[in-house]
Amino acid sequence: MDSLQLLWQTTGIAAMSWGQLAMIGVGFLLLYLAIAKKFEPLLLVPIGFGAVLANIPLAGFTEPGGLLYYIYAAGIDTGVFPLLIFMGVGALTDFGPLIANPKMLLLGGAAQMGIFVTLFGAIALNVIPGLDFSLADASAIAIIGGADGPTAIFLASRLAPDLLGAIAVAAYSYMALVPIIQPPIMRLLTTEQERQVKMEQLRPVSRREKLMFPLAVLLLTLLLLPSATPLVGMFCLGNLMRESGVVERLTKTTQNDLINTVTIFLGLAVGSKLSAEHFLSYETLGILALGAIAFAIGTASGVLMAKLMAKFSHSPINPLIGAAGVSAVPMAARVVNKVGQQANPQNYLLMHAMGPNVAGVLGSAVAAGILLALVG
Amino acid sequence: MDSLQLLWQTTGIAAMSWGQLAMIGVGFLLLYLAIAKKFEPLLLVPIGFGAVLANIPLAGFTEPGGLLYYIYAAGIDTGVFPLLIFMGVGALTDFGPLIANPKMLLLGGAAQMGIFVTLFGAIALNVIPGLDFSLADASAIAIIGGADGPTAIFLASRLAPDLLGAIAVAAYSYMALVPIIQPPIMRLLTTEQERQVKMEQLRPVSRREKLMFPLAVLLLTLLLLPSATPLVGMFCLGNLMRESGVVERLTKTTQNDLINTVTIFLGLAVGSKLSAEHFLSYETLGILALGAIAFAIGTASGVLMAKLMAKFSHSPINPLIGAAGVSAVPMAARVVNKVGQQANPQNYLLMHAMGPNVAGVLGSAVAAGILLALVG
Amino acid sequence: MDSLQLLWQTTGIAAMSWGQLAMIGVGFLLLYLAIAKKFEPLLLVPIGFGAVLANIPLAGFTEPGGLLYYIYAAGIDTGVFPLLIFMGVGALTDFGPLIANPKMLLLGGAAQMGIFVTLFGAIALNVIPGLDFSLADASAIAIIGGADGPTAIFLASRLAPDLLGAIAVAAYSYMALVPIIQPPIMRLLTTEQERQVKMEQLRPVSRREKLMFPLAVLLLTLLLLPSATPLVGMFCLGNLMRESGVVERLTKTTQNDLINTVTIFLGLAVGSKLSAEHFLSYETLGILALGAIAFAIGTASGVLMAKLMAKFSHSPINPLIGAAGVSAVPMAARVVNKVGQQANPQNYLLMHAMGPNVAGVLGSAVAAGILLALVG
Amino acid sequence: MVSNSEVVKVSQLLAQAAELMLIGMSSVLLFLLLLIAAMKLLKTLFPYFPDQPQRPTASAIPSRAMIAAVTAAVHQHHHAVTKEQSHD
Amino acid sequence: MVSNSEVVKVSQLLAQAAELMLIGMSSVLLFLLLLIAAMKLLKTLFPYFPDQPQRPTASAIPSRAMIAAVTAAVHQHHHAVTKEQSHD
Amino acid sequence: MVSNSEVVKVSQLLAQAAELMLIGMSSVLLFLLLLIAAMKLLKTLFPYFPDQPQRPTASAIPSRAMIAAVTAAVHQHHHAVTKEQSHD
Ligand code: NA
Ligand code: NA
Ligand code: NA
Repeated sequence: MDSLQLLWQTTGIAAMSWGQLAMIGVGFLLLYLAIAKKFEPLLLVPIGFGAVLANIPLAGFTEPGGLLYYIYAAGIDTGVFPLLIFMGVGALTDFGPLIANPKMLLLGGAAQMGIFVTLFGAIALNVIPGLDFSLADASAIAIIGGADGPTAIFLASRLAPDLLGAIAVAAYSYMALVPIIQPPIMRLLTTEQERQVKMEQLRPVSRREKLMFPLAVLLLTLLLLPSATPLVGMFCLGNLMRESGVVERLTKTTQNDLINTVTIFLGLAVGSKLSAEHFLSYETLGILALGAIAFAIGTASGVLMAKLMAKFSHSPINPLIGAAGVSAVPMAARVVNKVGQQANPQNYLLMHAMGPNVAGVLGSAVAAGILLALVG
Repeated sequence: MDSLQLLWQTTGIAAMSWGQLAMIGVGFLLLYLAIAKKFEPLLLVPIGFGAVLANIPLAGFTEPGGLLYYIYAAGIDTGVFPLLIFMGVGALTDFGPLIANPKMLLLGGAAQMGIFVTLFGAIALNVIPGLDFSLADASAIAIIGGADGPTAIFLASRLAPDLLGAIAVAAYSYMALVPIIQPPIMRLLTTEQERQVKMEQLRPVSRREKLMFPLAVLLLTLLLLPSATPLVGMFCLGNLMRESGVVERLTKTTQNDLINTVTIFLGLAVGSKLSAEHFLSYETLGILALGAIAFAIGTASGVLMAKLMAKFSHSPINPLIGAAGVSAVPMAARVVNKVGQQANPQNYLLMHAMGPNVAGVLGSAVAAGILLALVG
Repeated sequence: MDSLQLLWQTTGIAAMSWGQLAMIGVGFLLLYLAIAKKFEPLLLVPIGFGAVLANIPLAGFTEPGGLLYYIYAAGIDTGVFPLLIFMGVGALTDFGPLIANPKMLLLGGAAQMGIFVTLFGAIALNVIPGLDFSLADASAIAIIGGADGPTAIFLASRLAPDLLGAIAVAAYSYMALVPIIQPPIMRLLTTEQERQVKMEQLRPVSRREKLMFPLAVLLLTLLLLPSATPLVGMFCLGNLMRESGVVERLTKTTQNDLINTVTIFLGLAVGSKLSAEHFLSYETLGILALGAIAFAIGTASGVLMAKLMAKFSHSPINPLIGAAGVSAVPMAARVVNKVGQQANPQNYLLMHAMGPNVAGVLGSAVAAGILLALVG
Repeated sequence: MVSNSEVVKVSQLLAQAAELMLIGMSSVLLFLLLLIAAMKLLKTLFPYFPDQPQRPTASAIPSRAMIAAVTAAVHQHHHAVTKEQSHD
Repeated sequence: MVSNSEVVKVSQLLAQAAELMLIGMSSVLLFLLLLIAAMKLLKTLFPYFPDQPQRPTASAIPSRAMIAAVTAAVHQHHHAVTKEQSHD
Repeated sequence: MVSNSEVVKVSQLLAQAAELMLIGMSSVLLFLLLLIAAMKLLKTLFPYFPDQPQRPTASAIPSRAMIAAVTAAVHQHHHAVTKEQSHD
């Protein structure tokens, strides 16, 4: 009988707390969104699954000796996983459209306004009883507005590890929701006529320029903002391997099996931070609200900057492409293309939006470096 | 002359003990079986090679600073390697035949009888002087009857690390010997007529069912047997990635380079436990004997359960398929097919045997969870 | 204003030392050589990039918490990375040409003379004030003459970690410079007539011989020189997987994604040792000078040994192939072929030079084992 | 010779092992029976329709790699077009 | 109720956040403006020539894999030749 | 100036280095001579039979490197041929 009782005590039903049950529900919800709704499935499948595993009572996934404990310690505590993802993304990114039209960098910069306004907003939320965000917390939350998963995870692991789960989930969720969040804002801030603007074909870019670009970015970053070099540097390494053309073996592995492997582990480790104690709190609600605001402001800032640039540019600029400056590659660029075609079915903005889109990745990595330098 | 003498002292001939020599012989034997006899070569090549390396005097492979020491510490001590293998196996497994005929799960359950009888037998062996197996040791030994390598390694690393080498070698060796061990037992327990029984074609399975299956297994496991969720959970993650169809990049890496890399390291680490002091003992003989018994009882239980089910089933059941319930995927299912065709050349049992075969993987992972909960 | 000042203090311009600036320049120089001059790009791209990252002030890449710190600790301190590379190289190596003509091993042995003469030379350099190489330092430097990157990195990580950066850079640089360093020496030591010698077609090699070869090498090494078994053993494992033909999944991963991933990390970790304090010293100049001497002596010894063998051989031997004995696979063999064709356009020496070439890899791994046994 | 205390110890262990055997085997079978029930439910909830569309899968993954490839393709096309035009 | 000291603390934090916002946003834009300048320079230094040769890349990497493959290919050729000769 | 004690130290080191050189080089050569003997043995034990079935392995190993190299080689050959033909 002893064993029978012991056996009952070792069931999940007997040992589960309400909080764990709720978080397992959140995990399954993320899996549903990833699989049925195709919300950023590459990340949300492992994150959702990790959330389920982390909240199983008695299984010890997140305690020393447990799988998720080791993965988190090896890859997130150290910051290694997001940096390797960044290297992979660098190897997958074609900077051609941005090099052809460097002004697009300003759109990728303007859209980072979402980050800094949100930082202010997070501190302001402290007037609500129960919320008590430090400057470090606020910075980590604000980076959601960068619309870039690895950047958000890297900064959160450095500044606010306890909030990492909520921040990563918010970042990837809103990235998946870009087709829903952005179009109303884009339409509100532009006229039908502006949305119909066709842009001039991009100039061809020489192989040498593409090769020099990551080196120039690296050089500028190390001279001006060394705290951004982990993210920006690894991104540049991936891109340099790609454009150098002399290490194709390495580039192929970086673009495929290396980034895939790390993505699975990164997702599981992020999911492991979705424990009841850290996630089921008012802070999470605050983070979700602030994240939505950050995306909205980033989108608006990008569009407004594009309108401003259109005023002073001698070649036509469709202000919609400013929305792609938030990053969320390549979703935001696709949304720009779609909204553009709704105004003018002959208007192909995809390539023009890729410039601000990859500029947004650089912009938020630079913003993360500034936050690390000033707050970290 | 000092250097010459030093040089002589640093040769393997001068420094080698008889035990090391014997274990290097065991390592070469495993390599021979793997390469010439094609006994589970994916595991036995690295295990055999690891055994050779681990027993080289003065090379320090298994001491701090040595390669095998680090691989073992990183992957087996932590339990990470067998769990990653399980994820990969999940991504490679098609549960279709099992979902089409869920009763087959009972065959995968019955065949686990081999595990529990062997547990009893291991304790009974303690009457022999020189053998002194604890309940934890006995449980780790018994899991050999699960006929699943990663499950055996995971449980042994948790319950009896000193016996891990012998247990893993026994598990993989008997899995390779399935075509020799099983047929006589299968023929003994069935009539020619029974072996000739043709089974009805399996019903088609919807994509949704395949997608829901790993989620249902995960849910049931976390509710009832959380201690089995490391193994079962990672298996379900691999299978969910496969069946979700939204993360093919990740699935492909999981099925190929990730599982291949981990297989090499897992094998080397297991081989590193084949040191003279741990392997050359009466306990190893006991483990080998018990392992053979476990396989035989598991096979017999599966066949007998299939005969019982055939009595009560309205669709015909060929009792041979019960033998596939031990797991040893896909060897046991192939053996079933072959023995079936010897009785009736028109009889294709392979797909019908795949159901109990993958059920056996689940069954032994569940059994491992129970042993961890009650003994661990 | 505080923040502004803080911001300025956090720029790289404000914080950079002259040494760091110089080393960043060295990093960019290595990138230039790798990309524009195709000097061993697979290694020099990550090494050069790692050198740049390691010398960025305030970025902390090589301090606890930094990416390069973790990569170095995980892969070089432990010796794991060079050993995995060796496994991959083993899986990529075809020993057929060597097995067909075993005498070629002597050329791979003679070329190691460069190592041992350089060891003596490094100690002799101690008469120069400011240089103070221990026997361990001298041994690590001398291995540059082995013309094999992973061997040099492995030995340096064991005997002289502080010199690792300079040693690895020297090794890979001279390997890339083989087409410039070797031909003059080869022409100096041979007559036009000797260079025109055509060699007999190699005998066919059975599959079994190829399979037995790595096992024989392993056995001989563990009996005679166990301290060489980490390098030689992993090389043999890779080659055994390749030739066994029963683990093609594993071989393919070893030859591709595993070696590629490790190459990136190995390069970055080596680059992280190119810090101003360790690299900008007279010792580095000494190392570079000694490395060049080692290559030259190794080449000369190989050619002279080939001339000696030609005297006593009944089948004709072109002494040029001795130069391939330094290893530097496959560059040295190609150089032999090219110099041979300059003397006689109908002379195809590539296959004949592959024998000494792979023998050189074994030879330097054996030499490294001897140095580890006697000095380590 | 086996001492008395050892006999006691072994028989205690054997009793535990017997209990483990019973409970373990029953638990495995119980678990699998519940899983069978769950699978019957799944079959009812997600029936098979012969004409169900094949997995759309791959095309649905909006990966950066794909956009990169598309970008490159568009570029090349673009260049090709440019060149052709310059022939006129 | 929010205490006085907390109001002070929050307003101090708000001031810091405002400063961060200003400095941060300016730094991002400044950085990107400098990058634009750098890119204009790059364009001048490395202009695009319509007929520039396509990347030679892959074929130029002298990897061990390739030599191994070539070795194998030569061997096979060699065997084929040997066999053909033996037919005569 | 180099002190006396240092001269002694360096000459001791040089003696050790000389010894290392001798022993090391002899050991390498000895090892390789033994390996040559082992290989002669292998050749006797596992002779090559002209009609032995071609490696099921190698030819069956569709390594990416090999296929890539062969593809490249074929391509180059093909281009060369095409060019030559275009001269006619
Ligand atoms: Na961004
Ligand atoms: Na089983
Ligand atoms: Na060498």
